[in-house]
Amino acid sequence: MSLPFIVFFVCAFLAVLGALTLILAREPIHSALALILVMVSLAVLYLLLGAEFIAAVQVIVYAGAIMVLFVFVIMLLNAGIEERTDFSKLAKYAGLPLGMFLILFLAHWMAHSLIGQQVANGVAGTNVSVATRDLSHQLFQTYLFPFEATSILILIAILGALVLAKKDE
Amino acid sequence: MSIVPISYYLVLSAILFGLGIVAFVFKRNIITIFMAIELMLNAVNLAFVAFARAHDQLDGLVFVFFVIVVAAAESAVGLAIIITLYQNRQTLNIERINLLKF
Amino acid sequence: MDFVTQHPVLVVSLAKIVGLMFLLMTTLAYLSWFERKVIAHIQSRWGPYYVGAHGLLQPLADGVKFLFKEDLTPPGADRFVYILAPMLALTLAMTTIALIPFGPPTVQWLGQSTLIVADSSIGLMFVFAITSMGVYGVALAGWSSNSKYPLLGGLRSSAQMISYEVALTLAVVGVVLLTGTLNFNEMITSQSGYYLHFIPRWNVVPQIVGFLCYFMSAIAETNRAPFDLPEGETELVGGFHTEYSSFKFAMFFMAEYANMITVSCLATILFFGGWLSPFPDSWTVMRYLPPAGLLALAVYLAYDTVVLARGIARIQLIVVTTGALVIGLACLHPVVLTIIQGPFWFLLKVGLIMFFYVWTRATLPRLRYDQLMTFGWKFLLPVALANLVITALVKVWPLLVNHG
Amino acid sequence: MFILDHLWIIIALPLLGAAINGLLGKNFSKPIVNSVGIGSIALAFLAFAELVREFAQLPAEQIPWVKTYFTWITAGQFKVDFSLQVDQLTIIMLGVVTFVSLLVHIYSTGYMAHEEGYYRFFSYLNLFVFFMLTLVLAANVVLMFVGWEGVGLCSYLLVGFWFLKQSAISAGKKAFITTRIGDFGFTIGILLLFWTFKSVDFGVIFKQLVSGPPDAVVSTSVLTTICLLLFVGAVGKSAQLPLYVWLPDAMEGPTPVSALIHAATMVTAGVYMVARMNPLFSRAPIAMFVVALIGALTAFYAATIGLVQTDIKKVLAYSTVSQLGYMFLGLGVGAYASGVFHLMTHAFFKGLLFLSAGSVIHAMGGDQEMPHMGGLRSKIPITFWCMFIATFAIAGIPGFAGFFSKDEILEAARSGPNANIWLWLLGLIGAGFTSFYMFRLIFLTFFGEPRYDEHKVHVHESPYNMTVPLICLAILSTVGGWVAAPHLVGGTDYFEKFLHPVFATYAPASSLDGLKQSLEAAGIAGSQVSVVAPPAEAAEAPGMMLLHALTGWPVLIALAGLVLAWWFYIKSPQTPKKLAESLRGPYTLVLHKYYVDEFYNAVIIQPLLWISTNVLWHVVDEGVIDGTVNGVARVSRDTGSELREIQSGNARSYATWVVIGAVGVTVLMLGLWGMVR
Repeated sequence: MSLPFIVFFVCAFLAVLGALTLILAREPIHSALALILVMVSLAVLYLLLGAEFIAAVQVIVYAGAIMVLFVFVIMLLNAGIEERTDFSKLAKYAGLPLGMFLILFLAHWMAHSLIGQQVANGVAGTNVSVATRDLSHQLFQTYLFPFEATSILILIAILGALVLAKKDE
Repeated sequence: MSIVPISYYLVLSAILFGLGIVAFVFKRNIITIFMAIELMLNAVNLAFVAFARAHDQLDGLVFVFFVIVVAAAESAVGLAIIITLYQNRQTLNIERINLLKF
Repeated sequence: MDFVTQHPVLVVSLAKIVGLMFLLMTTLAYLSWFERKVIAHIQSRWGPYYVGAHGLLQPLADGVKFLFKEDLTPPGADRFVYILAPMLALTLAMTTIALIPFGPPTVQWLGQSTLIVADSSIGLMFVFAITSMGVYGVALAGWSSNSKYPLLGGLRSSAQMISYEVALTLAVVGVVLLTGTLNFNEMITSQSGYYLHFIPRWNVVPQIVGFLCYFMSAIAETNRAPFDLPEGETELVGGFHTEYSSFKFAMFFMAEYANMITVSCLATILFFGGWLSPFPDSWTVMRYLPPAGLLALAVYLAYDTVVLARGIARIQLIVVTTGALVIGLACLHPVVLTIIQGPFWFLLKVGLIMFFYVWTRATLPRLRYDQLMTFGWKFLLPVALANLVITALVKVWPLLVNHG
Repeated sequence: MFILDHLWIIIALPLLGAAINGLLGKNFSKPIVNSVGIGSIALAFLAFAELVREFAQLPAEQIPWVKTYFTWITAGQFKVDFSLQVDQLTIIMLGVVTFVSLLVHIYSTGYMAHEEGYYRFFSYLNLFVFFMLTLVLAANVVLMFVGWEGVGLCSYLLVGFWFLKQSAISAGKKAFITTRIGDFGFTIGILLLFWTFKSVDFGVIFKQLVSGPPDAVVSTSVLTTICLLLFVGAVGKSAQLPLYVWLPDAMEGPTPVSALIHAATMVTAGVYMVARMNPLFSRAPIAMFVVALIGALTAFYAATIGLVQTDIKKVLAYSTVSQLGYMFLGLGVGAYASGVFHLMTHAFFKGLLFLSAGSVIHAMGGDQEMPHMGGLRSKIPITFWCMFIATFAIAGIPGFAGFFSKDEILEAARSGPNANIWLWLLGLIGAGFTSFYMFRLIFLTFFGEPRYDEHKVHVHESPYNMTVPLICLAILSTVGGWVAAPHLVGGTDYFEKFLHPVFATYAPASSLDGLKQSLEAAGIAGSQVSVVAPPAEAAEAPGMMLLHALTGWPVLIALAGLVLAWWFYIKSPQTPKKLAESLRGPYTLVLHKYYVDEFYNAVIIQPLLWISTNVLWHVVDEGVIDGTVNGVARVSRDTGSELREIQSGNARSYATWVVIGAVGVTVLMLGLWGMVR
């Protein structure tokens, strides 16, 4: 049992735990915290896979910005305990089995797919990690247009959010 | 240095994705449903990174980057919508917001 | 056990972490003393005086007081989050120290560079990642206390932190452009060299605007005066930690100081050449500055010991004096001398910036909230952006010229 | 060689004019409309003149000159270029079209001066010219067909120009539909042509024809079928039996239109087409005979109707039909050149007749009934003289254009290649009738006592912009025929000599006709050797020949018609009435145009209407089609009303549906198909 395995299993456990908590918690803020936990542990897994930059971005943007937004909204609307209504019989009876089936099926397939058999020497550390410089080359040369497109998308999103949230006089 | 098979990561991402779907179906609070979506996105990102590592290509990481950006935009707008929705309906329970029907 | 031998990293890192924790804790404790002293003297007072010589034992007393106060939780508070918030705050605040290099990576032990815990290739990003998480401590604290002042304080401070984080990052990006790396050590080494053989080639010279932006937004980021709206006593009592008492409150307190240290370290690294000595190596005399300073301190303390004749204080003074003397003498040993150079200069610079912090707090009045926001969004952000753009232009100018 | 290289300019100019007038003309003042309309045609005419100059310098082996601009259609083997061609025949047609249309444009500025939609009229006219030129210049059948249909369209638009008049509308429709029947045959002919020769280019087809002995390339029966089908198109377009009925009604249109389209140019398109296709027809004797027969019959038949018409334009219309018949007779008996010659002269004098008639109507304030006229000679002298000359020309009085052409045709029918005495007889009697009814028209209109109310109608001569074209045409109607004059004294017929290569180059080897000798000419790459077949009297002295020609049957019978008309309508005006009384049966029959319209109405139109109403409309459309559509709609509506229950408005259900879909897709892709491994 070597270090990467330990790190992996700890983080995986935390991630799954967070996901379950997200489902089971009735207090929205708890769900938010659980999701943050998931994200952080995923970030660690990225480190393990040698994607340092992505890990950092994951924490900064997801945990640091998006989830803060969520927490804010929860505080603002001060969303209380979730009421467990069951108007949708379909969701009540079909949802869980389907979800479970999907989980098991996907997991099984992933475990036995060819690509899955490939092995990664994924350990956090500069030696095997992706050079951020190469990533930036990809981002600003190969994928320059999508990058610009996303930036425009962000701008539009900001405007949209402003317009929506603005108190209409 | 010892190694973790890619399939482990894939299985984990599959599980997280499935849990996200379950949450998506089972939560009643719109905000939480939103979080479920974010969870699914994260699972997909994990798969992306794992594949990128498996093929030693950076494209996967770039994809993750884009996914994150789009997720940011989407959550910004979505939350704004939720706020206005709440101001109009005084509820966050998605089952009580069912005017759009036949 | 073989597991440990398999991973020497663990051993070294563990050792470093423990040591660093110890140092950090004491520093945090004595920072309060430092701050009070400085402000007092600025306001022509004595400050802490009675508990030990120069009130040197004041922090100890405070700690004891915190420990023995009643730890109460407000009714209807969300216990889990209520407890989680201060932990989160302190942990995150202290984690960043792990990424800070106190000395050149050449100083090594077991093949690991000793004076840094985690030398990441993108250390800066990680620092920002962790600090960005810092918001939760405040926000959750405010929310979980189930009371309106903390909630408002929490919302305010988190809003403030988020808005100033943008300016902070933008201000730093200029430096990143200049040095072309995210790794701290590389950044520092890229600042080595001198203008005119004696003015150090630090980033603060070309990036003066960036530095000012950084420093102001850093003050706001750490919720310090004049931007300490969250604990604006006059309007919302104590801000987000109103409802917190005893050790949880202490945690927030320490977290604040830890954050101050972090941003000061960052400032040192980014703008003031980190552990680089301000003097050219040719001035060999300067290598003896650390021991000299310590010995001078020892002499002064000894004089004190003689003058102030009291029980506890004297014993304490003797201890401190001998400590300073021993360390000072040890520093004369060449090996230690080389090792000590980096940390000495680094800590000196950090200390000076901390002094700046305190100084500003003692000097400037508090802003109004709207002024704060206006300042952040409408002044700092544009200036930082302009600085960034100009830096980028200067950076690519040669390319533009060459490629027509 | 500017124009030769840029033939498109000639057809582009009228199109441009049409576009400008049609799109912007609404806001133009009359002068601008005039300058655009006339200017474009005048430029086209100048271009034509330049073309003639360059064409004259063209070495013989480069004729026909074909210019391909771009490929228009390609569908597998079927390839149509936008290519234009110029040869002698084209030159003649171009000259006629551009010149006459120019005059008509000028005339219209006067005639249409007070009409609504002035600009519309001119843009239509320009459009017509564009299509007509396309038809003439086309180097392949399909492009020709484009022009063919285009002129049909313009004819429809112009006949129905006064679209508030019910009669005008129905006349336009009648013209369009009747010609459409012919075009149907034409289309099939084109398809068969392509199917046979694997090409639609004239050049290619004709070369294939001469590539081997007849029947070797393509069997005569097929050829005959093609020719007959094409001829059906010609019959429709050129108003021959039995599809002539539209032309008289088309007189509802403005008179300039009648002059340009229904006398000079469009109706002659059929003649041009047959002439253009002469290599095919020459190899299909039966088709040739059919053409000749139809032509002769039409010539005679239409003339008989013309005898009793009282509407001045109707008379002219029937005379047009009969003259076209003569042209076809000429083509049919193998005297292509004579047919085209008559086409040209006819364009002049019939255009003149119509324009003069228009002038008369103008003077009479819109009244077209001859019984209301009379004694106009002194009132409108210019019109009178012009019309008089034109009448001499059409009646075949020696010295005038019509004389030469008609004489040649009848000559060919009597003694020419594949001559037929009966056809000649028909033509001859028709000629007699022609001169009779034409002089009847003259006498009724211009001589005798005025039969109109002096106080109501203020007869006045037309303005110059109307009379000048008349004069031009009058001159041409007089001298237009003299190019053929030497023929009478055994000399060369310059017209035929000019056209000779067109009809000689691809003439069949085996044909026993007068073009036999011209085969050698063809052998010398169409070098223009005169090969007028000197008939029997070639032996005689020129003087005798001239005498023969001047005292030939046509002349005598024409004079007879003149005298008869004079007797009937000047000497004793009551005779016609008596005559009508005595043989009432034939008279009424003819007066009602042999009840052909009624016959068509009863035999074709009514049944068609009945079927359309009771079968197609009530059963097929309402029952089947609407039923299907409504049924589909009902089914979808019902299913929708059932399915919409699913849309509960509960987002969680939707989410579940999404999940179901996701599961389905996943299972399919990964489990069943195993797409990703």
